[in-house]
Amino acid sequence: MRFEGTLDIAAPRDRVWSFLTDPKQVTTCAPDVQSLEVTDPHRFKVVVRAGVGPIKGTFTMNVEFTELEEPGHATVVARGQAPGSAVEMRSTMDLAALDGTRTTMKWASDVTVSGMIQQVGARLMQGAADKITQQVFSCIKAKLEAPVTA
Amino acid sequence: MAVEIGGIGHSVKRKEDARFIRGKGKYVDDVKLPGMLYLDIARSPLAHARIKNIDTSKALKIPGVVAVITGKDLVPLNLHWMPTLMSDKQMVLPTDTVLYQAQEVAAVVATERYIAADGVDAIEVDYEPLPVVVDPIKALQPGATLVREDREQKDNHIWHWEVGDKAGTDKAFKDAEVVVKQDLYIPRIHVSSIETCGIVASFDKVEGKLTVWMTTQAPHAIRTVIALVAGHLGLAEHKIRVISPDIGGGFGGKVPVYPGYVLAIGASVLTGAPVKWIEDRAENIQADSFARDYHISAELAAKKDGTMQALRVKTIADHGAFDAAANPSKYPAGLFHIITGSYPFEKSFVEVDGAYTNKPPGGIAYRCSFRVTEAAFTIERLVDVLALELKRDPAELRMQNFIPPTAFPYTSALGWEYDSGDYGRALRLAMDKIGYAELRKEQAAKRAKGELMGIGISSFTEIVGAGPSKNFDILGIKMFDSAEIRVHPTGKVMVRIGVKSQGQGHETTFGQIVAEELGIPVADIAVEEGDTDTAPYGLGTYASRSTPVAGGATAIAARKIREKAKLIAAHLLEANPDDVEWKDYKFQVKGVPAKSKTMQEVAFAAYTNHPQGMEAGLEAVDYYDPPNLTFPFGSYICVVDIDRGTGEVKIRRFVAVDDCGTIINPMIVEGQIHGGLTMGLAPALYEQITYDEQGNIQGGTFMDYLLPTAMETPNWETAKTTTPSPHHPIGAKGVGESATVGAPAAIANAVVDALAHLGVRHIDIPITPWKVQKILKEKGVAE
Amino acid sequence: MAVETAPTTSKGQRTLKIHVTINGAPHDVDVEARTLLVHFLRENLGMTGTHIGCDTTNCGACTVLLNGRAVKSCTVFAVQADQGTVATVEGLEKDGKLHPIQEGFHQEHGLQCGFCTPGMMMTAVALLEKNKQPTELEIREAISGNLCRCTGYVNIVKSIDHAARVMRETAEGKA
Amino acid sequence: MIPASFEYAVARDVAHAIELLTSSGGEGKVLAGGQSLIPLMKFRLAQPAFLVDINRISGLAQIRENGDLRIGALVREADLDMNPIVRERYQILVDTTRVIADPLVRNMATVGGNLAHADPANDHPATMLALRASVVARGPTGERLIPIDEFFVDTFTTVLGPNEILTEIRIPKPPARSGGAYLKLERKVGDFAIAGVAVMLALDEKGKVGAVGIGVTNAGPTAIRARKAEEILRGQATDDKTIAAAAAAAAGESKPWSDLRGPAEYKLDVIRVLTQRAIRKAVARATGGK
Repeated sequence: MRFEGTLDIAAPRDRVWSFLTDPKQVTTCAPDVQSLEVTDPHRFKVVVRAGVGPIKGTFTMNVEFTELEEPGHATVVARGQAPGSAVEMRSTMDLAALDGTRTTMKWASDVTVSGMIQQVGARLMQGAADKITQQVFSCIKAKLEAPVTA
Repeated sequence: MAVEIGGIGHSVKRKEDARFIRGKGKYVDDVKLPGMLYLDIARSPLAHARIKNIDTSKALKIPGVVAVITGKDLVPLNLHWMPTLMSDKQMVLPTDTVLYQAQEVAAVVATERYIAADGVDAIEVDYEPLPVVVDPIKALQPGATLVREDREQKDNHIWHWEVGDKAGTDKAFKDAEVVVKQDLYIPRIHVSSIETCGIVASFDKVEGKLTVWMTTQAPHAIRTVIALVAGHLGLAEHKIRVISPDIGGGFGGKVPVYPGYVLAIGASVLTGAPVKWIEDRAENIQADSFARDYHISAELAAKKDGTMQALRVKTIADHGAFDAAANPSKYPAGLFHIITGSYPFEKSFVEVDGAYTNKPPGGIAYRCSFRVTEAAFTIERLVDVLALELKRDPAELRMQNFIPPTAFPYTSALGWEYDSGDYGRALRLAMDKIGYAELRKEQAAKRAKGELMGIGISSFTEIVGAGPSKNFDILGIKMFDSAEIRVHPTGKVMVRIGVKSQGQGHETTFGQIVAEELGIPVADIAVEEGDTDTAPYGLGTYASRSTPVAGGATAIAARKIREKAKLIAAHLLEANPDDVEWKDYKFQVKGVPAKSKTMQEVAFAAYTNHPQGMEAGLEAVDYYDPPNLTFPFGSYICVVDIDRGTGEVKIRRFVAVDDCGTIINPMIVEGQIHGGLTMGLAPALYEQITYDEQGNIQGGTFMDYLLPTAMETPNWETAKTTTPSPHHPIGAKGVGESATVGAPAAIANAVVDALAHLGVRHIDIPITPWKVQKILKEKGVAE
Repeated sequence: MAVETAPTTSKGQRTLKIHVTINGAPHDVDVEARTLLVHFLRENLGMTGTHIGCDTTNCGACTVLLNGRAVKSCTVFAVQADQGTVATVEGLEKDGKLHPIQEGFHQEHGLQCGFCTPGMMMTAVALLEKNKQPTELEIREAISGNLCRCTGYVNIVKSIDHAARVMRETAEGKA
Repeated sequence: MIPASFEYAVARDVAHAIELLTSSGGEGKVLAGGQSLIPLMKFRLAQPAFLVDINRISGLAQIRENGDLRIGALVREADLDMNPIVRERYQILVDTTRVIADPLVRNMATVGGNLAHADPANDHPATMLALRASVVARGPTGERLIPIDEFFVDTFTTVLGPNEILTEIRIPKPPARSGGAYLKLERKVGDFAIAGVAVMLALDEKGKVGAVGIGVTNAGPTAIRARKAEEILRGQATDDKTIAAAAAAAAGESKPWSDLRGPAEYKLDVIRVLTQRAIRKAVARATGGK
């Protein structure tokens, strides 16, 4: 499954970049995070719960930033498993500064689900993955556009 | 008298029913031993991947989890690979790479079934995905993803096998007046017996004895395999006991050795506790041996008058990641060369290439004798294609070409010696029973109104009863089978045989063979099988071989007893043995019926009053090496109606005429045919397993793997002709699989026939409503 | 079915005691809430006549009567049977006399491997409770949630018809 | 296949159930018939921490007429099928319940569960859309009546809150000269629909269509209402041309996807064909036929 989109974020590019490439910050927008372990600046392990209705899986994801070209381009590979299933998500993000306060983010994500979820829940996956992806990106936008409270 | 005996030809009610109707059958999951542990298996969600790490720590922390076994744990024991029946090898657990989805990755042993399942869930495996190849045709192309890195040969080609006269066949095609060609794909399917596979392994450390209850169709062969594979661990064949308890259906799926069996045995040896492993349905469908998956290209050469002359077939066989087929060793494509079917082709040439893919290993039969369904489906479909080409009635074209009854024994172009047959008689009977001529008239009338009905014929010839030792062995063990009969002093009998029923009713039918031969009522005969500590060595029940092989052994062992009994009878009758004859189930002095002795009287004497110089007792053993295979046949006719709106195919009638030679128990034979027909219907219209490009199985549970229910299954109509096998001791041929072999072509031919006037020549099975509806739309006749 | 005695796990606790009458005999057993009725019968009580065939509520090998209704016991938690009654294949024979459905399956060769048979018979028993004279189609519909791989259903239909006939004759004889 | 562990409580009554759900902090899940939920739990695709068993709540398994037809959420499919009122006056419900899963599942499965599970492949949603039903939901703040059009949000998602319970389904009394039918095509008995179509309509004295409802199963993330098809029928005589146009519209409004139940294109044709046949059957019933 491939998902892609473009997002206009009312925040400077540096801020967007640091948010997206910081495991601690970016995972605040992942669905229902159970735990986060940062291995090194480029790698982290996050446990999330995601799904639709009663169908909800706990996914243990190993995430790696495979390309980091500050401040404009990043590639992330997330691989993980849920009971009887495996998930792989390869995402790219390209940031362009519109001006000093606004950033355009182009993103694309290839998601592969294998195993039990694919076999039994294939008819739900497209919709669920689409919905979760939308939630993640609207959360990113919302958080970056929120007034800095610190 | 004969009715009381319940010998051959009587519909004796089944003895085994008594326990099954009370819920007292003993299947493997019913075995519960003190201190028993449960094994469950973590499986790969990916079809091809490198295993970077397996983290078992969370699983081991769960209270009740006793052990977690990974491939690395098996390396020091040299148990991480095991041999297949086809001179290939198969992973028990991977050490670094998984090759198909649902492959075993680790095993959890726990005190309870539920805890073992929790343990499986808690295992974390870090996989690195690798490219996947699921299409055998792509797999054989240069540069394809390599499935088996462990082999020296660095491509996905397993073997090439060919039979027949290539040059002669090519010439016949060059000279032919008419050639028809058809590509057919016979998809991957799964036997899906209602009981899945399982084992209870119990190793007694003090005695060094391993006892195994296992869902196996071939307990003796399994014992030998265990001894050969695990001999280095101290398991010797005299200290291995394999018990096949009641089996809830086999159909070929319970012939191979699966990794779960090895893991359970290994876990019991390591822990000293009994270990049970019962797979669930998803594991059963997704990881156990599949059937079929043949990509076939077939050509038939004929004269304009319809005389069939030559047959040329090229096939690619998808075996998944390991060639774990269950075939006789000499025949990597099984008995596929029965493909000349019921017709006297002068020339034929068949070649098959095996390919590896990232799919589960196999393949086994699906209620058929080693690729015979693939063969029968191909030839019976191809004959219809020829009929369409020549605008001939398919029944008439078959009648014109059948091997005539006078030609038997008949040697086929591919070298089989058919024992006996009368194909025309079977087809005529089927046509009469279904009212063929009337149906053709009805069809014409319906066509005129735009309605779609079709009539399909399949006149198949099967090849079963493997097999003669000169050609047939599995891992070198010749494919004989055995019987041991003991007549007790009071005239009651114990029969032990080397085969194993999975529902075929051996306890009844083998008793009937002995009853017929010894004149002892079937009620007084106990039949035992499936326990290697007591039963004589045999190769097991599959490929319709029980009656042809073990049935032969049983009849001959009984005759050995009768020979000795005759001497005792003569002694009791104070007559010369030459003056004593076996008549009306008794020994009589020739011409003096009043002077007679029953087998019961003789049996008592065998222990109390046997002639001086003769050994006491009355028992015999026979290991029967059949002189030839048997060739059951039949003609099936199917009538279908097609819904022009939805494309649904509705089977209106189905008449099956079978000829399996001498019938031991007509009730059981009819039941076998009903079941076989339903397993012929299933792949024709419903069942298949496919894979997406990532190697995800599609159809891996009963939600999507569509076994027909009572609503899809028509009310089968059966009839028979009887053409005994001349070489079999009682003339029987075997029947368990005929209908599965013959039915798919009749159904497919009926659907194609319904659409033939629109120019349709072939539809691959399963014939789903959307395949049909697509054609209706293309031809402009959809509602 | 008194609600007051119905089981509830306390926080963090996963087992509870249930009271179930099976084939007329009462049982009080501690079970995990997640224990499926079929495992409760087979593992906790050792009643192995009820089988498991598919895990996905398709095959009906696990069919039992729960409070008189035929259900797939792999898709019911044992706790749901608390205070209720369960009938299994083991209870069909009474005082050494087979139930007509058992006779029917034997006489009409309605079974081969025997694995689907207990579930098939329990479904049939429930059908014949409601419908004394089912047609062939009604029988086929009634058993459409029970899969058989051996018989092709023809003789199962005959077996159920046989039992229906015997039960009608017995009822008429008594009347 | 073994479900993961969970805590379990039996609800005494609806208020108790709501209280239990509320106390669980969103981790609670209602167990009704369980015929969809338990299989998901066995696959461990659903792992609710807490199950609230509502099966013992009395009063939720009744079928009664009170102007409209009121079906308690815990009415089992098999009981709906056997109910004399339903058999007499609501043939479309009999059509529907008889093709849900298989007879054994129908002995446990509930009508409320079939709706609340919000699986677009379930059969009652389309029928209830055609019948213009409403559902009654009760939560901590009381009871509300939800028109069926507003009930389904997405696959497996309804407007019910995490501590709200569906208690009843209300179906308007069918007017004179009305009839309905549900047709489902399945790969084999017991399967989810390749597609299903529910049609409910009333005819005026001249035989023209008055009120009409059409629902489609498995043709989108939720069951859908084929409004354009309804529009085409309304006020028209049920001639072949009108029926064909309505059926084509119903297919046009559907968004099925390709899967093991066939390609999307095929399903569109099936929806069209089933719509035609269901309209004809509904008309026949409205005019006194079967």
